[in-house]
Amino acid sequence: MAREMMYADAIATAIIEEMQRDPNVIFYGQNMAMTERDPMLKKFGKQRVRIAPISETAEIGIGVGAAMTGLRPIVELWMSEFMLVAFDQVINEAPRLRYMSGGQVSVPLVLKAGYGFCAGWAGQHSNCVYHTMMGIPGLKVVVPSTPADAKGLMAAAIRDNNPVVYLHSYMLTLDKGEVPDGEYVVPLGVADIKRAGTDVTIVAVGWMVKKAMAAADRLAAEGINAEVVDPRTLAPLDVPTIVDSVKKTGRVVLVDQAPRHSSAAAVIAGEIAEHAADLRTLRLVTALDAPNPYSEPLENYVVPNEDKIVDAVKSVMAHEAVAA
Amino acid sequence: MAREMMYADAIATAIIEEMQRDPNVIFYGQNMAMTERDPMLKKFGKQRVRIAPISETAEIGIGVGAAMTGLRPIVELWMSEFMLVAFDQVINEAPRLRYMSGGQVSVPLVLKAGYGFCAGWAGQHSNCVYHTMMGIPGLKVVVPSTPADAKGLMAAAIRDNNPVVYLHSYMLTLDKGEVPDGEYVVPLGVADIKRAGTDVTIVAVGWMVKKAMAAADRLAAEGINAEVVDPRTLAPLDVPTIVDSVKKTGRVVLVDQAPRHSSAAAVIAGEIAEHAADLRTLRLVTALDAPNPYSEPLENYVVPNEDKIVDAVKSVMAHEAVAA
Amino acid sequence: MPRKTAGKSLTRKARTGSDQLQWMYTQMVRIREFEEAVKRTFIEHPGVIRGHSHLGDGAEASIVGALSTRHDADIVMPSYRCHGYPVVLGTPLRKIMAEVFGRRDGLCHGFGGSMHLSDPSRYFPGTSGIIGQAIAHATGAALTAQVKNSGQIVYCFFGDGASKQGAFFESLNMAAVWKLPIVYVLENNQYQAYTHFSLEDANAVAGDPLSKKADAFSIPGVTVDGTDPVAVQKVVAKAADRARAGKGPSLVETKFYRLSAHGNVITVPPLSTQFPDHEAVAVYGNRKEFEHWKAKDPVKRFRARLLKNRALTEPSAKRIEAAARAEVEDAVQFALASPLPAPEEALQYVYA
Amino acid sequence: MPRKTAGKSLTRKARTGSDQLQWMYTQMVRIREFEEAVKRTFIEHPGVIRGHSHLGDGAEASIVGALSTRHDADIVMPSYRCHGYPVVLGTPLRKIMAEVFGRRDGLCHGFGGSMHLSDPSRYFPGTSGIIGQAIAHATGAALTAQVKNSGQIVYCFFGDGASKQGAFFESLNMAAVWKLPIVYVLENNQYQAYTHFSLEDANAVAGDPLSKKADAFSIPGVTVDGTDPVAVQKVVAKAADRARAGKGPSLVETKFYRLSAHGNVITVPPLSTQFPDHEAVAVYGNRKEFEHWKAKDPVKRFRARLLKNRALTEPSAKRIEAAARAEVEDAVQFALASPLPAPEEALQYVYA
Ligand SMILES: Cc1ncc(C[n+]2csc(CCOP(=O)(O)OP(=O)(O)O)c2C)c(N)n1
Ligand SMILES: Cc1ncc(C[n+]2csc(CCOP(=O)(O)OP(=O)(O)O)c2C)c(N)n1
Ligand SMILES: [Mg+2]
Ligand SMILES: [Mg+2]
Repeated sequence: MAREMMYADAIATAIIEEMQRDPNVIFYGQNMAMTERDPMLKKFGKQRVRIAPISETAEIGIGVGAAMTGLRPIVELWMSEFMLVAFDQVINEAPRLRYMSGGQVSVPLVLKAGYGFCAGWAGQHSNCVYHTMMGIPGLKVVVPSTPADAKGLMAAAIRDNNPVVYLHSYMLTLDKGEVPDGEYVVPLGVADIKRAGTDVTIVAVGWMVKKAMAAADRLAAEGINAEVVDPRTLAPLDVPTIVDSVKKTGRVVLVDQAPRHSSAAAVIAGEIAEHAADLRTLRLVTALDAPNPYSEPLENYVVPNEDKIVDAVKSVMAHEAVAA
Repeated sequence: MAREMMYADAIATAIIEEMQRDPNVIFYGQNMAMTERDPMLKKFGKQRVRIAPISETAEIGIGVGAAMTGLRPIVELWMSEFMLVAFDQVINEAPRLRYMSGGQVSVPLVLKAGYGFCAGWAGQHSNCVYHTMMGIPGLKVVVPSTPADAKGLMAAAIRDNNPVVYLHSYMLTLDKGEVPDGEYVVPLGVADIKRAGTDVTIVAVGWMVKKAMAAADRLAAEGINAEVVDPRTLAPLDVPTIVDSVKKTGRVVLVDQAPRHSSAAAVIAGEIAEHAADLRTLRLVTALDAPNPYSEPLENYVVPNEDKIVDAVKSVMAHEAVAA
Repeated sequence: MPRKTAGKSLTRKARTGSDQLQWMYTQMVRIREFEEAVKRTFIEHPGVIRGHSHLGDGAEASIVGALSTRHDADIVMPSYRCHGYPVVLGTPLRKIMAEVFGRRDGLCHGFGGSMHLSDPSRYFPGTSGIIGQAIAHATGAALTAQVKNSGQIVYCFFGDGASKQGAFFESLNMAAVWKLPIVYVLENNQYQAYTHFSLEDANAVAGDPLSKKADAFSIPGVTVDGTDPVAVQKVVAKAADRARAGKGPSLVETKFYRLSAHGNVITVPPLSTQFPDHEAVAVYGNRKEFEHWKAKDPVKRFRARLLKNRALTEPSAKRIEAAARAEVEDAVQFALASPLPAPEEALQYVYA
Repeated sequence: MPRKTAGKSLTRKARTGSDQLQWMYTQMVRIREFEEAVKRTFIEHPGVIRGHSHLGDGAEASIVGALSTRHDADIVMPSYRCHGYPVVLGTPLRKIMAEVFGRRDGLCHGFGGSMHLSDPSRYFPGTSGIIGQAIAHATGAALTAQVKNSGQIVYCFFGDGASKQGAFFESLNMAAVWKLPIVYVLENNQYQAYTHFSLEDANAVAGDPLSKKADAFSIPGVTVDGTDPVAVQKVVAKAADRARAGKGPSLVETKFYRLSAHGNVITVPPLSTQFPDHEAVAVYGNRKEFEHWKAKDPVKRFRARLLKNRALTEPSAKRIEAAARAEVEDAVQFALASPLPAPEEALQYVYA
C-alpha cells in the first residue's frame, strides 16, 4: 500500500515510525517541541523529544556522546550550513570515534538538515555544503530526491549504526509523491535509475533530480532518450551503477546545485574518468562560482536550471559516443 | 640571490618580511609569543604579535572582523583540523562577506595551518581537509610543496585582498631547498610544472609532490618520462596548465594524501574528464578509505607512497595514449 | 573603512536636555516606521521581498539608547536583524529599503538583502546570518581599533539566542584578556525565533538575568530595561566610557520584547509570505504576555513620557512622525522604482 | 556499553577510613608509575611510541579523588590526556601500555594510541583529541543516563585550556537546562600546552578562580586544591550527589600542576623524540615555579600524610609501590612483546 504524501511529511513519517519501533531513538533540536501541545512531544514524551538552544556544537556533540552510550539520536539542525559552526563534531568526531576505539564503540547518529534553499536567503543560508562531508571514512551522507526515498532513506539512516548526515532539499519540501505505507527502508549506498534511457546519462542530486527529470522530458520530445541516475547517497557512493549507465550511454552530464569545485558532481566525474575509460564526453552543470546572491535575477542566474541541463545534454549529443 | 632554507623557515621569512613591509599585518595564535623574549614579539611588538586561547571560532572570527576594518591578520592555527571547530568562519563568513556587502568590504585574512601529519597522531590530527575548502567562491587555498613556493605563496597570500587558507605540509617542515632572497611572490592560481616529461602526467599536491618527484626519478630509470604538475593553489585551480599537460602526455595519475572522495585529486580528475576529452587513461592514487590509524604499519598502509605512484604510472602506461 | 580619531559625537553634544531626547524619539520613530513599511510590503506588494526578513520593532529604545552614546567614528556591528542600526547611523532609507527589495540601488546592490545590510562608509561593516558569529567579527573590529590606536570603540549587538553560541563565550573571553574597546549589547527580546528564552538559557531557568554570564569573563554585566532609551543610554554610556578608557569590554543586557513575529513565514516559492502572529500567540497561545508587552511599546511610552515631561510638544511629536512617515514612503517608492540587478552581475564581488 | 543500575561502589564502601585512603594511594602510585614508564620508553626504546603522548603526572590526586566517589556503573570521560583514568577503572595496564605502543593487543588494537584510549566495558567510552569537544560527548552520555533512567552519572574531565572552547560553554548550558547527571571537573594544571593559563583566561587575568565560569550557567562552581585527593573527594562527592539527585551539573575546578612537559617533543620522523623540560623552565625560564610545585607533588605529599596519620605504614607503602612498579614493568614487557597490527587490518572498524 502506498499513499500520496509530501516530501516533508514522508520524512516526518519515517521519524515517527522509527521512534515507535525503537525506544532508543530520540529527537531534538532548536525551535521544535516548544509546548506541551507539540504532537511529537505528546506521542513520545519529553525525555525523547526536546528543544535545544542555538548551540550546534553541543547539540551534535551531545548526540555523538549519547550515540556512543546506547541511544540513537536524531538531531534536527534545520539549515545544513548551521552544522558548520560544529563541523569538527560532524567530520572529525562522529566518524572517527569507532575507528580510534578499535571497533569498540559505534555512533548511530542522524544529523538532519535541509539544504540549498534558493529562495532569497542570500549568501549564508542557501548553499550546498555536502561535498565537505563526502569521502569522510565512517560518515554517510544521504540526499533524497523524492518523497518515497525521503521516507525509506530516513528509516535506513536511523537504523544505521554509523553517523549519517541526512540532507533534504528545502526546495522539494512540498513536492508530492507516492510513499509506501509502513516499513519501508531504502538501503544506503544504492543509486536509483529514476528514468531509464539509452542516449545519455544524467547524474543529478537532490533537487537537481527533479530538474533533470523535467529536462529529460523535454529532451524526449526532441528524440533524445536520457537516463537519469540519482545516487541518493553521496557516501557510500554507488559508483558501479553510475559507471554502468555511463558505459551504456557513452555520454554523461552531471548536475549539481553547488559550485563546480565544491560539487559532488566533480567527484563523481573523477570516478567516471577513472572507470569509464572510453567515455568521450562529459559535462558538468553546476552553480556558477559565486555565493548565493539575494536578488532573484542574480540567484536564478547562479543556480543550475532545466535550460542549462538541456543545453549540456545537446552539447554532449553532438559528440560521437564510443561505447558499444 | 637565493639561500638554502628549510620549508618552515621559508614560511617564517615570508611572514617577517611582509610584516616589515606592511604595518597592517598582524600575527596571532595559540602557543606562540608566550614571553617577551619571543623574537617576533621583540621585532613587532605586542600589538601586532599575540598569543590566543584555544578559541578557534573567536580567533578566526576576530581575524575576519579585523580584516573587514583595515588590518591584514595572519592567524596561526597549527593543525588544519582545528579549523573545523570554527568552520563556519572559514567557509561561510570570511568568503561571503564581500559578496553580501555588494563589494563594499574585503577580508584580507590568512589562515595558516599545517596538514596531514602522518606520524602517529592518529585519527583526528593527521587528515587532509583541504577538499572541504575547495570551490568555495571567495576563498583561496594554498598548498606549497617546496621551500621556495612556501615563501612566495605566503607573501602572495598576505598581500591578497581575499581570505586565503595557507596549508603547509607538516611532513615537509624540515625539507630544504633554494629560496630567493628578498621580495619573492608566487602568484596564486598558477600551477607549476615541477618536472617536465612526455609520457605521463602526475598531478600531486603538497607532500605528495615530493613523493611524485621521487617516483618520477625511479620511473626515469626505467625509461618512463613523467611530467609532475603541482597545482600549488587548489583555489583558484589552474585547470589550463593541468589539462594542457594531460593533453600532451595523454595519460594522468593524480596523487593525493586524502581519501578518494575527499581528495582534491577527484575534483581535478573531474575537470580533466570534461576538458581533456580524448584522455583514455586516468588513475587516482589516494589514501585508502579509513581515518588515519595510530600504529605505524596501519598508517603506512593507508597513506599513498612512492610504490603506489610507480605502480599506477605503470598501469596507465599499459594503455595506448590517444593524444597526438 | 574611513578612519577618524573619535570626534565629538553630534548626539553627545546634547546628551542631556530635550534636544537629545527629541533626537532619540525621532530615531525611534524612524525605525518603527521603516519596519512597519517592510511589514506592509508583504501585503501591499507580495513577492517583492524574498527570503527571510526580521524586524526591529520593540528594539527601538535599546538601539537608540545605546547608539546615543556613540562617537562619530565608532563602529556598529549588529546581528542579522539589522534594519534599525543604519537608520540611526544616517544611511539613506532609500538605500536600505532598496536593498530589502533586492534592487540595484540597494545598499549592497541586491546581493545582501534584509539580513546583510552593510554601510562601511558609516562605520557599519556588515552582518552575519549565522547566529553568534558576528560577535567575533565585532571583537575583531575592536582589535583593529586597538592596534591602530584609533580611539574608536565598537558597539556589538546580538540576541538572547546568540548568547548560547560558543562564539559568544570565546569572543568575550578574548576581548576581556586583550582589553578590547567594545560594548556587548545582549538584546534580550525574550525569543530566539520560536523559542522563549526561559526554555534554553540556564541563567533564566534559575531565575537569574542573562547578564550574569559576564562573570565567566570577570567583566561588568548589567541588565537594563530595554524599553527605556534613557535607562539604556545610562548603562551603555558607562560601558562605553570603560571601553574608551582602555579597560576592556562590558556586557549589557537590554531586556525588551520583539513586537512582531520572528520573521515572515518561511515558504517555498512561489507560495507567498507575510508576517504571522507573534509566537507568544501563534505558538504558545499566550495572548496575555503579548498584550502585556504591547502595552509597554517603547515608542509609545517614550512619546507619552516626553510629552508629560514637556521635552516634546504634541505638534512637534506629530511633525516628527509625519516626517518619518514621509521619509519611509519616499524610500518605498524609490525602492519600487529601482531596477532589479541584471543576472550577469551575479559574478561580481566574489573576489576583491 | 553494558548498562547497570548504579550499584554500590567498591570505593564508596570505604569512603572513610584507611582502606579508602590506601586505595587512593595505590591508584595514585599506579598512575604515576605508569606515566614514568611511558616517559622512560622514549629513552629506553626510542621509536616505540609514535605521535604525541601526554602524561597525567601531577593529576593523580585530582583523578583519584574524583573517581573515589564513583559508583560502579558511572561513566568516565576524560580528555586526550587519558592514561590515568582507565588505570583507576581497572583496565589491565598491559592493554593500556600496548595501545600506547601501537600494538595489536592494545586496548584499541593500535588504532587509537595514547590520545584515544577507550574501554567501554569499564564505562570509559573514549576520548577526543580536539580540545573541548569531548565535553559535549560526556554531556551526551549524561543524556543517555537520564533518558534511560539508568541511575548513572558522568564524570567529565577536561583541561583549563579547554574551558576557553565554545563546546565547554554550550555543553554546560544545555546540561544545566536539561538537569543532566554530570560532574564537570576542570583540571586546572595551569598550562594549556605551552601557555600559562594566566595569559589566556579572563577570570585568571582578573584574579578570579576559573570555577567562576559556573555563574554563566547558574550552577555550583567550586575550586579545590587538586593536589589533595581527600579535598577533591569531598567537593566532587557533593557534586556527584547533586547529579544523582537529579539536580543537574556542577563545575569543580581542581587546581594542581602538570609535572612533566605537555608532551614529547613534536618531530618529523625519523627524528626521535623525548620528553623535554617542563614549559615553566624551557619556555618561561621560571625554574622557581616548577620547583615550588614539584615540592607539592601530590603522590609524595599524600604518602607523607598517610604515614603521619598512621593510615599507612612504611612497609605497606613500599609494598604498594613495589607492586605498582612490577605491574607496570609487566605491562611494558607485554606491550613490547605484542605484535604490531598487520597493515591490511587498517581497513577494519571504519563502519559499524
Ligand atoms: C548557527 C545558527 N543556528 C541557527 C540559526 C537559525 N536562526 C536564525 S535566527 C535564530 C534566532 C536568533 O535568536 P536571537 O539571537 O535571540 O536573535 P533575535 O532573532 O531575537 O534578534 C535562529 C535560531 C542560525 N541562523 N545560525
Ligand atoms: C580545537 C583544538 N585546538 C588546538 C589543539 C591543540 N592542543 C592540543 S593539547 C592543547 C592544550 C590543552 O590544554 P588543556 O585543555 O589545559 O589540557 P591539558 O593539556 O593541560 O591537560 C592544545 C591547544 C587541539 N587539539 N584542538
Ligand atoms: Mg532574541
Ligand atoms: Mg591544562
